[in-house]
Amino acid sequence: MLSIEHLSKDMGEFVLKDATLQVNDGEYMVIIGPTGAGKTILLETLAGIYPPDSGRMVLDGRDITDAPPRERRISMVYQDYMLFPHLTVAENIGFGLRNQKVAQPEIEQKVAEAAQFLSIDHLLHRYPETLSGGEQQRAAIARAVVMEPALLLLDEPLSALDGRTREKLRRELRRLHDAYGITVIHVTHNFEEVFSLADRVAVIRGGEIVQVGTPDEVFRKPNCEFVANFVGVENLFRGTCARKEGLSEVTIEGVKMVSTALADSEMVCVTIRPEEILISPQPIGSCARNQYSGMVQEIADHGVTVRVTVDCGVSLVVLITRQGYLEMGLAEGDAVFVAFKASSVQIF
Amino acid sequence: MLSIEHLSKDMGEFVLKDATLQVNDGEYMVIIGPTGAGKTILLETLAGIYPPDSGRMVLDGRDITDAPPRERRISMVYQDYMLFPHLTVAENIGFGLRNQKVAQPEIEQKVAEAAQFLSIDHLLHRYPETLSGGEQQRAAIARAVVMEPALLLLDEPLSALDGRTREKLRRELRRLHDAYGITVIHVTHNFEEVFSLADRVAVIRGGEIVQVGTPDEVFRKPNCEFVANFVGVENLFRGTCARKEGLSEVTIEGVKMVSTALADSEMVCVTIRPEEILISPQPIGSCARNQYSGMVQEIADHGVTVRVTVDCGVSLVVLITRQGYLEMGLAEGDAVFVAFKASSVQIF
Amino acid sequence: MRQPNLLKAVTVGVAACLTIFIIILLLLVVTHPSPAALLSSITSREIQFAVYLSIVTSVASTVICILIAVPSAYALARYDFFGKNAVNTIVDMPLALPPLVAGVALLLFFGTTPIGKGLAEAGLVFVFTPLGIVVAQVFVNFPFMLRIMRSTFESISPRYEYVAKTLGCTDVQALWQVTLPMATSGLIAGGVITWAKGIGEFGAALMLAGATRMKTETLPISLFLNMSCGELELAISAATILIVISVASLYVFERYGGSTSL
Amino acid sequence: MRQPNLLKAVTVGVAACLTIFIIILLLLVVTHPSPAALLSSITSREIQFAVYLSIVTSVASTVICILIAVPSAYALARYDFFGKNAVNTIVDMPLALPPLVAGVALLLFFGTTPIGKGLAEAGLVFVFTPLGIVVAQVFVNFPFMLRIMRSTFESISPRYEYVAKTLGCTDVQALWQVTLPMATSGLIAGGVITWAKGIGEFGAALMLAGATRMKTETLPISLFLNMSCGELELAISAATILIVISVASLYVFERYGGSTSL
Repeated sequence: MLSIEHLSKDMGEFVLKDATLQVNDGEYMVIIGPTGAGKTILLETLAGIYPPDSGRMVLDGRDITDAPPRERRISMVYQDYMLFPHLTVAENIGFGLRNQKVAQPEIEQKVAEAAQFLSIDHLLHRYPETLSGGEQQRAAIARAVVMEPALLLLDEPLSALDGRTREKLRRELRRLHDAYGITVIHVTHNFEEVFSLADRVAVIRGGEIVQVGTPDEVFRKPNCEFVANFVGVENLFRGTCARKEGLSEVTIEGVKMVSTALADSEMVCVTIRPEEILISPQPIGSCARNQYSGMVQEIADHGVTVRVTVDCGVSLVVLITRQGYLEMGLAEGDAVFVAFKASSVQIF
Repeated sequence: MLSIEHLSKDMGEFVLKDATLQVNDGEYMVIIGPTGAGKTILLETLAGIYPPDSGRMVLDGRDITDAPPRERRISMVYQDYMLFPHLTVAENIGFGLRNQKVAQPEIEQKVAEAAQFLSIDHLLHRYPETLSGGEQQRAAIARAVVMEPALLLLDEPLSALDGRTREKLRRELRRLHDAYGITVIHVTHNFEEVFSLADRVAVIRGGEIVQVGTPDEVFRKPNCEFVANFVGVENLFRGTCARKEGLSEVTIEGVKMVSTALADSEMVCVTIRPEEILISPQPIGSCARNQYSGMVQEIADHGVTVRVTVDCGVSLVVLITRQGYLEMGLAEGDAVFVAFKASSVQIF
Repeated sequence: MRQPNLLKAVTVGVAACLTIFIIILLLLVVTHPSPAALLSSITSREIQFAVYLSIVTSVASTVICILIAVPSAYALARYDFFGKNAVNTIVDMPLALPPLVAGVALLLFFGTTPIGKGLAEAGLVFVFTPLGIVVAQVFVNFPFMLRIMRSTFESISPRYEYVAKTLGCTDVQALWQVTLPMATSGLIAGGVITWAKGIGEFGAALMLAGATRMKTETLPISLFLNMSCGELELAISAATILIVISVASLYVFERYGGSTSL
Repeated sequence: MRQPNLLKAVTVGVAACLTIFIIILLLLVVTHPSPAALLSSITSREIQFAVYLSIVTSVASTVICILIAVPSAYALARYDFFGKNAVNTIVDMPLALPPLVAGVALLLFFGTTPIGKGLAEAGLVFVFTPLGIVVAQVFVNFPFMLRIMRSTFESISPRYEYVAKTLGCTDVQALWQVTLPMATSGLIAGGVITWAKGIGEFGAALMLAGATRMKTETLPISLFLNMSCGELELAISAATILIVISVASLYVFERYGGSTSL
């Protein structure tokens, strides 16, 4: 288990402020945040590249705060591979084992195994520059896992790859994690990687970790306006909140919404995820507690999905599939009905 | 109207091969293609930066093939703005008018109008480096449109911007086009820009224009395997085709599908867009001609949408909303039913 | 326990020793004569003449270097043409060529070829004249200007010019209105280093223009002549002036050209 | 009608003229003596000695430059430390300083200071000896090596070293196993240009080591001495050898260091 305790580091342009985080054994932790949020500096401090200004890091009960990188049992994979260009793929993968003075036959065997697992065994004698981006990243991952690290750090490992390669390698990472039960911290700004990989996700902003939880918790129940905005919550309103029958009733510009969430204060922020709102030209016969009639303001066609903005006192954005959209035959100016459950209304 | 006739240009790394395209007056043409497909070289040849190796360009009846750039009435906006750093925003926007020896008061008035339209009138006395990316791109667009060009070329104008700014500026482009009826060629690799902006879309590959049509035509009826793959068609199969009752019946690994499309040859490619396939744990009571039962192979959660892969003899990818997914409570290994219309099956 | 960074200590130590050694050397020269002796030497007719001749020749050679190097650098940065690689290598030649050899080559050119003799008959005498000093400085130093301007032009995207051309500029106007203003700091850095090198030029000038007191006596030649005949006060004051000029130009160069490469 | 590109014609024209002028100059020197005279000069004892002394001193100075410049360049490229900007500027100083002045400064250092006298008593005499030639070459030329290695190290992401350290390397091992092998072409380019400059060094060596026939007579000194006393054949053959060396080194430099900056 890794505990990061009140870790701070000021590098001028990038900072880490009092970051505290626990990663359990075998957990796949994804850290997500905007550019410049301090994601890379966190990983590099963990790897021991810079000494922290304050705070501690404890890995499997061992305080590694002042240990040099080579004694930490932490491996790192960068976005741009960082394969040593003067070494072959096999020499790259075996680099760490050679430093540990492992016997040559054992190195060869371990390299071959890792390469086979990542389907690059046919590339072992090539030099990195002759490989595609996806192949290079596989080699970099092999070089990291062959060390059998206690913790694997991935710094936007898929960001430099194109769509298809990225998806393939994402599956490989999942498979690698499942097969070896390796503990991973994976930094990204891509939401899809959160949903397909993360056991838990941490949101980082300006060097601070602002929320940690399962992907569902973080994306459905952001705990502050920054997270809500960052994870792309479209329907974000401010209103006043009152208790009513064990539920909360929020009033936003005269429109009342019922929520199962309970607020701490009277002034609250409210979000409803666009894909959790039902829309129909006919009144909706459903048990949803929040039902409104309104008018279609704007329709934005994104290909697979269609975003419909409905004015029902407040402007609600509703996300539907293109097929649903075509079936309903919606047009701007149409009268429509929208509905969503009390449990879909997040308050913070 | 712009006619590009059999335009070829070989620049070594990038080529243009016998490109032919017509853009009508006031049309918003989006050209889409993978990196290195020759998108930029096409625009730069149109702007007169390089002479073509062969072919002609005719703009509003005038053969501009050999005209120098300054006599073409074509303006250009690049991805990375290319604002002149030693000039203020106002001087940048007025740069072209000053070259045309327009009187200073008229320059000032036109610059002010363009800046106001693009909401950068408060930035006119600043230097480009002090502006955000979105503001810089607005200034670059203003600098181009203030020339009242017969044709406006946009080279991935939104690619360098972050999500929110990109969406805002996309709306601005739409508004600009609607307000001035300007003829636009917009090059991108982003599909959302196609759907939200394009009157027509052209797909370019290796310097060749492989398909032209409305976004719906191109995305629903790709005319070749490359376009199908490129626009991200997930369900792409090869099969043999036979005529039957005015419809086509395609056999793919033993599975038969009915299509309203008619094929030219016996060996065909077939696509079905994932969002046009219905999925349900119960048999689907619908008039869809193609109905199969199968088993859920894999579920990939992308946040807003969920991709379900169903094995029903062939592997079908089905795209549903997260809400629909949660309501159905699907899990890997479940038995399900899928259905899609004959008109959803594209043949080429 | 946090470990001291050995590699950093050693490498920074080497750099620091080097720096201190250079500072000591410069201070040694500057503080060698008494201030009074330095002042009287600097105000002597001979040193005054050397300063005057050095400034005139180096300014002239810098201007000529700019006029030659800017177009050449632009051609090398922007255009593809037959033999470009050869041109790129050969215009760097004077960098690797000892200045003395360059001077001998210029001497042969102006002294023995029909072109040189023609120029001399037309009144342009380069051998053993101040004109020769200018030519020697130009030939030895233009590669610095050219390399700096080439890398400056290469760092400016040609798309600025493309945009300027769609906005009504001819090729020349696009260069003049857009690229050159954007290249200002490269021009300043290149000009200053070329000028400083010109003032310090010795070997090539010695061969072509000779070392004649009060005729082709620039500051380095004066330093050489006075060292040879033991006039240490005069020699050191010439050296002091040269050090001041070098320090000042290097400061300007690092300021404007820190990012450009030589 | 397609218009001719005036700007391209003019700028490429200037570059081409410059190239042709340089080639003519080099050919003038090389073809000046008859092949027989050249051969007999080159095999003369004096030129043989000059070649031998030039090669020994320049190889020694290049090795010393590498030993000084590589750690300093690494410190400047990788670490932040107090006074880094000052160090960066001052180690470029010899670039702007006329070699003659550098030579005078070294002469004062080794001839008049306690350190210099101490070294002389210990048997390390630099004034008017071949050792002085080596020191003069090192002082004038290490900035080239340093600048090339600094820009080479800067072009190699420190993340390669970070990865190497997580894979079990110490700081020194990461430098030795990863960064230095990746810097090979910079090392070759820098070594070759430093060597070529060392062979051609004249001004600083003249001041510190003097021009003594058959004692401190390197090729440039030989060229100078023989030009002074009218031995044109010997002078030109020294120049010819220097040209051959320059052309060869420039070729190697452009090959390996085309992308690195001086």
